[in-house]
Amino acid sequence: MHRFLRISILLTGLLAAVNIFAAESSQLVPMTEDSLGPLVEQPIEFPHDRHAGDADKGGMEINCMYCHTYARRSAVAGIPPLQKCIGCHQSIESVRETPRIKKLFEYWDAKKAIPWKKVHDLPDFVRFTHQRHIKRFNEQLNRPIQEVCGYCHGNVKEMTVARRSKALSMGWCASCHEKDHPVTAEGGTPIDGQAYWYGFQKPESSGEVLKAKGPNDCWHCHK
Amino acid sequence: MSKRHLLALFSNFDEAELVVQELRTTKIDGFNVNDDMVVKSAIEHPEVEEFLGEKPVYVQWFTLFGATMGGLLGFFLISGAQANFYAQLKGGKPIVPLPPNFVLTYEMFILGGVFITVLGFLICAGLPARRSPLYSANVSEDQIGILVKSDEIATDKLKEIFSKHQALEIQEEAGK
Amino acid sequence: MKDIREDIAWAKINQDVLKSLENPRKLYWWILFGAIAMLGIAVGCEVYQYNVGMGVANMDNPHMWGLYIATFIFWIGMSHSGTLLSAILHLMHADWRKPIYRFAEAMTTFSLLTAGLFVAVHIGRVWQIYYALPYPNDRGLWPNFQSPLLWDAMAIFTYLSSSILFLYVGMIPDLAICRDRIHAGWRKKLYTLLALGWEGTDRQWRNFRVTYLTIACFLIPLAVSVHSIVASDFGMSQAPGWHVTSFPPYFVAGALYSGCAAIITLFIILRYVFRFEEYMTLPILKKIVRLTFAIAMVWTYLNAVEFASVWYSHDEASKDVLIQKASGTYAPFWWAMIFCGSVVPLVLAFKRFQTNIPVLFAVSLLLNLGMWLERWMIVAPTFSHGIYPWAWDHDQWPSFVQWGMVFGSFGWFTLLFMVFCKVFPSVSMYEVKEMVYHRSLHLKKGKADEQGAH
Amino acid sequence: MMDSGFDRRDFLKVMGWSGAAVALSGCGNTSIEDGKETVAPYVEAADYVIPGIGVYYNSSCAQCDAGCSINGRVREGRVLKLEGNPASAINNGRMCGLGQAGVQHHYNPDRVREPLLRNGDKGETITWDKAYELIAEKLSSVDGEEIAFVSGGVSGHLKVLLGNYLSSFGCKNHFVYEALAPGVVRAANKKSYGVEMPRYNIDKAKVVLSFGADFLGSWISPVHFSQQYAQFRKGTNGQRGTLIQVESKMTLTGANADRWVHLRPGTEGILALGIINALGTAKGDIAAAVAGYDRAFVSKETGVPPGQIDKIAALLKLRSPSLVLAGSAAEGYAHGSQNAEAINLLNYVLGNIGKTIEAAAAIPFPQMAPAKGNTAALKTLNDGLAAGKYKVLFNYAANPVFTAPGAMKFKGNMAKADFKVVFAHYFDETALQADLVLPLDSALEDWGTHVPEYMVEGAQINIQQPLMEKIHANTRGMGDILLALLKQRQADEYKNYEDYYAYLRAAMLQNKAALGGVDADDDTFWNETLMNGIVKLEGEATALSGKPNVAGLKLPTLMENDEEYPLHLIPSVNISLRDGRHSNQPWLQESPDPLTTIVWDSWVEIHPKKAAELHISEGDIVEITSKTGSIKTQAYLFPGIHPEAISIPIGQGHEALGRYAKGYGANPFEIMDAIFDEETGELAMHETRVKISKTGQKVIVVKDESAAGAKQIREKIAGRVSTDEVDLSKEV
Amino acid sequence: MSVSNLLENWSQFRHAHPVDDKPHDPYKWAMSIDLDTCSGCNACSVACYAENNLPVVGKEKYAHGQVMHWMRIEHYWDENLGEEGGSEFPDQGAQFLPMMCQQCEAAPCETVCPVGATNHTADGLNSQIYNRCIGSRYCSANCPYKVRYFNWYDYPSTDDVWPAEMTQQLNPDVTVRGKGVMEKCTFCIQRLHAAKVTAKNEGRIVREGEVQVACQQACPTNAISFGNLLDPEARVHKQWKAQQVELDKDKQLKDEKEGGTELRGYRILESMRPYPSVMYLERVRESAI
Repeated sequence: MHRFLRISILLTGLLAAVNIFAAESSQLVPMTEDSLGPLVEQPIEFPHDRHAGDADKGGMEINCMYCHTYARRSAVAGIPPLQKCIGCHQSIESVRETPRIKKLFEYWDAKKAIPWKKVHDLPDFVRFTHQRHIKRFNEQLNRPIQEVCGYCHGNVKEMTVARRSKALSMGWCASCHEKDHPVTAEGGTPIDGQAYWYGFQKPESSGEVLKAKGPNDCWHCHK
Repeated sequence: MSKRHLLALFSNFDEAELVVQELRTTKIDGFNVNDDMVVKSAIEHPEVEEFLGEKPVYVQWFTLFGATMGGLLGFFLISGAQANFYAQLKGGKPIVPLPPNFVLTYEMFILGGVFITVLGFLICAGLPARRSPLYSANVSEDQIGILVKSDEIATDKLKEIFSKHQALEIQEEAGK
Repeated sequence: MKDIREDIAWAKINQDVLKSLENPRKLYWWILFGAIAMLGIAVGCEVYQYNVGMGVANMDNPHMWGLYIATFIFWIGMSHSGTLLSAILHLMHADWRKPIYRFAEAMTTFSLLTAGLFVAVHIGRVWQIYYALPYPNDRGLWPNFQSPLLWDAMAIFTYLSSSILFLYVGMIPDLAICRDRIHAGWRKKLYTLLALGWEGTDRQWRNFRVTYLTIACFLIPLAVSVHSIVASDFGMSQAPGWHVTSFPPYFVAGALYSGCAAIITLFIILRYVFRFEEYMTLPILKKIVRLTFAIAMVWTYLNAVEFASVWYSHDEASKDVLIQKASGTYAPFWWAMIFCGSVVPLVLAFKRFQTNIPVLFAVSLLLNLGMWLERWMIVAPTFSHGIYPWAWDHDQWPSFVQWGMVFGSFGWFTLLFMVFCKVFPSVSMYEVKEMVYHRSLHLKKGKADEQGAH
Repeated sequence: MMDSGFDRRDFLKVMGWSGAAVALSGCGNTSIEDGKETVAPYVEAADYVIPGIGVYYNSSCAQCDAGCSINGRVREGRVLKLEGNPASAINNGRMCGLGQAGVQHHYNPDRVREPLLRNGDKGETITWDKAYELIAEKLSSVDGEEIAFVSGGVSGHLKVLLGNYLSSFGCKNHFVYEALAPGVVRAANKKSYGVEMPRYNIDKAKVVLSFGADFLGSWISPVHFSQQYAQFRKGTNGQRGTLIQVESKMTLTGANADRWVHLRPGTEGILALGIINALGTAKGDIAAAVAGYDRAFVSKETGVPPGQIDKIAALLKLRSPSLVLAGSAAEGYAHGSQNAEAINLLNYVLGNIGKTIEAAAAIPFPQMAPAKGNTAALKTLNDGLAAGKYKVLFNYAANPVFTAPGAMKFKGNMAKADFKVVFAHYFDETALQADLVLPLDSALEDWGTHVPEYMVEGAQINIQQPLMEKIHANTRGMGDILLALLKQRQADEYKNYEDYYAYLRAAMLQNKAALGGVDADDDTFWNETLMNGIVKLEGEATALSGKPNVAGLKLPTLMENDEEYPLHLIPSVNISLRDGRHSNQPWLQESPDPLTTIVWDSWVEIHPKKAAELHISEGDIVEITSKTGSIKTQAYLFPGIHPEAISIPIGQGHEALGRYAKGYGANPFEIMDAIFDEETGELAMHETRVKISKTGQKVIVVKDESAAGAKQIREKIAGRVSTDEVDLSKEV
Repeated sequence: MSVSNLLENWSQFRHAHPVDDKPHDPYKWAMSIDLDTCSGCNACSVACYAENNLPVVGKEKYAHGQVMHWMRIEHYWDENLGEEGGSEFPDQGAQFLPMMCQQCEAAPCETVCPVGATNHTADGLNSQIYNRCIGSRYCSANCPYKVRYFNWYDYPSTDDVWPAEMTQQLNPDVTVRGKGVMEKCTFCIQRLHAAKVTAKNEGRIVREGEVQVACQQACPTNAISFGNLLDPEARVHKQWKAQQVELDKDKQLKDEKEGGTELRGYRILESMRPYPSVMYLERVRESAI
């Protein structure tokens, strides 16, 4: 008799657990969060850390969007035209003779484009706009640009050649879209008359700040 | 004090029944008829139960429990899943439409019921089981086996009773 | 004439049945070979279709569904009468079912497995089919629980797993017998494993009885729900000819119908192949035949009801579809269905045919054909003559790929079924013993009363 | 927008922006990838070129001669889609399917890529310089009269260059050949109105009576007329315009008419006079001229019931102004000019001239005005070739071997010229006969200026500019070729034009003032011109002459029935394939013919009644035989055709051209008799008589139309109301 | 958590569409097509091919009914043409009807998709997510208009569908569909998306005229108008209003009026209650001739 009791209790626990787990699983985020993607062989081993890194670490603290200038204007962030690299480097004699820069000038003299390898390559059916994310977090929420880029690209300023450091999987994206982000923050560009209305999840204003989730409609990110 | 097992085989139920009656009536010390006797047969035989007397069966409780849990699990899993972040309207129907969910709940109800019933069966029937110390393949053919467990002192008495009723065969073994 | 001889010795029962595991007649191997060959064709077709695309099946817009779905329903339906015999008749204490329910139950299981295949075959991107499973994933996505297709999946899964359990639980005592009788080899290991150390103790029997009964109780509503859900795949849609209220009962009846027909076929085959003449006796066959006849009439009635209600209603579209069926491209098949489904079974009403094996064999095949046609006639005409006239298309014809796949599915089913019968006792020994025992008891009692009277 | 210091061609370079470029099969790369695809950024980027964002350039459409101005969407240096240029009065940002398919002409896999010189029956690749030398050499050995230059309609600076080139060796044999040009109507208009191409104001008319003018489909400037038509339907203050179409084979326009009147082929003129008669408003010589054309007679001749004639007359009287159009169906006969003039006369009688028919402005630079394509040219050319007059033959933007009536035996005659140069986009039938094939740039790679024949408001010059860099390194623009050829002869005159672009720019800047850039500096003017894509000009006003003379207006009464060839052959113009030069553009092949929804094939339209007589049913392969020859194609029972006529669409039946055209359908030109309009010498395309017979084969006609046979069944799908049931004035 | 989410927003999760109170906000994309000006010239259809990377299937597959035109031009003759009592000739011309996905508010296709690859978006569109589709084809089976097209073959890898040169023309904003997925008219979602992004950046909503769909832009007779039904400035809004066609009705009030109405707006198969987002304006024919 006791056996039945024990077993039954055990079963209850088990099923209950399964139930909760299953019902909650939409919250699951991928395990690969913050695990570095493979190291990609680039034609020129571009040192992000020298350019964008902090001064105390010997970096130049160049704004991400100085080179990836399209990010705030277009869906794609863009790789800077060779022109841009040369623009600075022809006047920087100190490193003129280093192998990487030599290579750079070879391309320039040949007027040949550098065949960079894509590091963050989303599937073809995904529609991701850098522009909106920059606007939303850098301009509206007034977050520093390196942080904003970092949301998806990780801490690039400490890498040489960039490596993928976020999962970039659907669940991963959703895990952020699901959060309630404040719509405008102190010092950010205020937005007015813009309806944030995704599905029926109206922006909920907790106290002062108006908060809204990211888009949840399939067609928003899938083309 | 060590126990001994005896298995007696009989050709038909009437014999077996008499034996059981006798074991019931005669007082043998070192042998408890309710705990120490098992009847083995090739078919499911109502009379066996009659002469062994009613014993409780708990399987249906498992069934009840399984079915309810299954149903609940079904409904909440489905409704919960429908109410996820991507919740989208479909065909003008509510996002958590009850009729379809009930259909699925119904299926889950049965699924849970069946699974847990079988589980219950295994538990209640003590399956899977190790082979008992004494077993004869004839039991699965056409003979009735009566397996008793007793102190040594009781064995002779038991044997006597068995043989009195033309037991076809009596196996004996020293159980540890 | 008796369903079975009361004086068969239990030992003989064991022997006879166990013999079927050892040496069936030659025909068995021919059947097996044929089945594999047929399956081969289907595999070829599937590989082709997988690589090139669904187009090779020659479906189009509007013919989005073809023989795959039709055959899918056919196999689902087939499964139902297994449950009828094993569960319903069990509750009815109709003990003549005992020698034959085992293979019927097996038929249920395997036809469900066959039906399952067609889902995969039909899907355009079978490599993504797991999207349809409700499992926790990092996308946080779930299938659409509103879709009748998903209800289908759920119902069929439940039905399949329950049937397997039912089949297995009911087989445990027999497995024990096999374990005890067979002395070496992989079979020994297998049976020992599956018998779970069954020894037929009173406690085991007691729980066994209750369990078996309970599952039987669950299976009956389940079986009904399964095919009414399949019916709702169509009933829930807006398409003319599908959106019919009488579909669920119609489907269930059809299911039992085709199932019983199939049972007759298999009964006859097994009886011969495994030399079960003593157990699968003609009187039992007779009972099934009568059952089949009854169901055939029910089906005919529901058929008539469906047509009548469509005809009487103001739903012009459905009416057109009906007219199309009877007069359009599909007319020959439609009339063939009526003939096989409603006329042929009348043969079964005649006593002299009820035990005439060759006739029954032929008839049962015809009935099955009829039921397959029925499913096809439900699916196809609605597509070719739907609501929107611009999309009408009366002469799209399934390609050899579709036909090959349908053909092969029978091979697949036969293969599974035949292997099962060779590995497991396809006649339930312990239950035949019970049957024999009870009947002999009954007989004795009868005799005793007579003497008492003198 | 652009600074001239920056070489324009540079940013047209295709940028290997794999990220934004489409990856084939969206379900291919289904997971996040690292370091698989490459990104090749610009070496130098103009700051308005942003990856992922389209840049739009104006240019002009070269798919037909209507002269629509287009606006091309360019992404990462690839032109993706063409839209209409809203600034253009001709198409107001609209576009037809044919124009849309321009990109498929540009990206077509079957384009000629290298200059080829005939060697036996093979062509061997040669360099351009070699090709030029060859031409120079050949020309040196013959004199001007022995050279013939065939071209389609040309205008703008290209025409100027061409003219200069031909005159440079004193050649006067420039044959401007367009298979489907409204030659007869031009002549008739000249006679009746004093101008060849007046401006038709369909939108101002309350009633349009069109004699086989398919102005919604393929007539003169369909996109423009379609817009006028829309306006005409909306009407002014709820008074909706009424369209009556009179023809023997229903055209797209006919299908949109309020009343489609079918008449016996060729009797359009008679009906027109009949209507004048019925109007009874005509006076003097006109009245006299139409006196004989009473109801009974006309109705007997045309097969139009008298009641119908009265109704039409009544409506024309009731609602004014109206507009009467003479279209290709009316002009396609030996007495085509007569038909057209009769119809124009009706316009005069109704007093439409000056209201719905106005004088169009002419382009102030006559040398740039379009050289109007016609079919009369073909006759002279063919005779010349047959007589062996021409030693050297140039061919550009025309495909006479495909479009010349079979009776002319053009292919054979062409062979008589001993050196044939063809400037080609595709290996079409004519190019295959050539000794030298020179590959051309597509319209989206080339520079140019165009002057439309049909001027809508004022006059305009369309600018054509490259939307992307060449796909094939070794093709050249016609302008560049002519320039190069001219340099052979008059090196110093053209030495300071590095290429056609330079020439064009210089030429435009030269009359900057006249082109409306009086005090703009060169660069701004040039850049703005390019940005606009059009140069709008006042244009020189032309005047309509007053009263047409009716003397000499004689219409043959019913042509006697030909016993052997009882049926009229009506070669119909398919809205998207036109004269067949575009048949290799798959979108056009797959876009169904509006009336039959047949794709990828030819068909012969037969009236069900006639078909029943001949026991022909849909899908029968029938043989159509004329005096000239016979072709086979599938039958389609079509209610919109006169039982005495059958109709086969033009444009299919290519033996060459490319993978999407070769071997599809049959070419009605093959069986066309060489009968010409008595007055203008234009080819009378509708004159051919044929007989039709079953071959016994049968096919399933490939069409979009379903088993329901284009009928609405049960449900209301395409609704229709008559004018008295609606109140359009309420509408937006 | 979703179970709590379920309980919190129960009322919202139970809310149905479109007959319920809650309107789309701020967008409801809709269309209206004037059949009186539509000349059936096919320009819209070709424009659609160009914009949405539609494969050209070729003669053989067309014959098998496997054509992929998202927008097809249907033409209809008079009911009694060529029949007893009817005319032998189409005296009143033909009737043309551009038919594409009607973006139903209560779309029959949505509920039946087993994987939820087609949904109703917040903008009132009927989305089709190619990479979620497993190709059960139930949606098409249940579509009353039969405007969903299935990739029977893998067109990207089929000969002569997109030869190397032609791949350069493909629109990068639109996925090229592989074999086994369902597709249909999207109301040029890529254009809508671009327009919305621009608008959002400026903190406003898309204005009338800012976005055109490919068919509308091409249409030579301007028969197609498209826009935001909720925007009072929008032509489409005005037309729907003027025609008294309401989105969430399965039978328009005006049609119940005595002696009919003088308006010509209607929606196809309205009575089946899919609540289509496309309004057609009946073709008009002169009664005086």
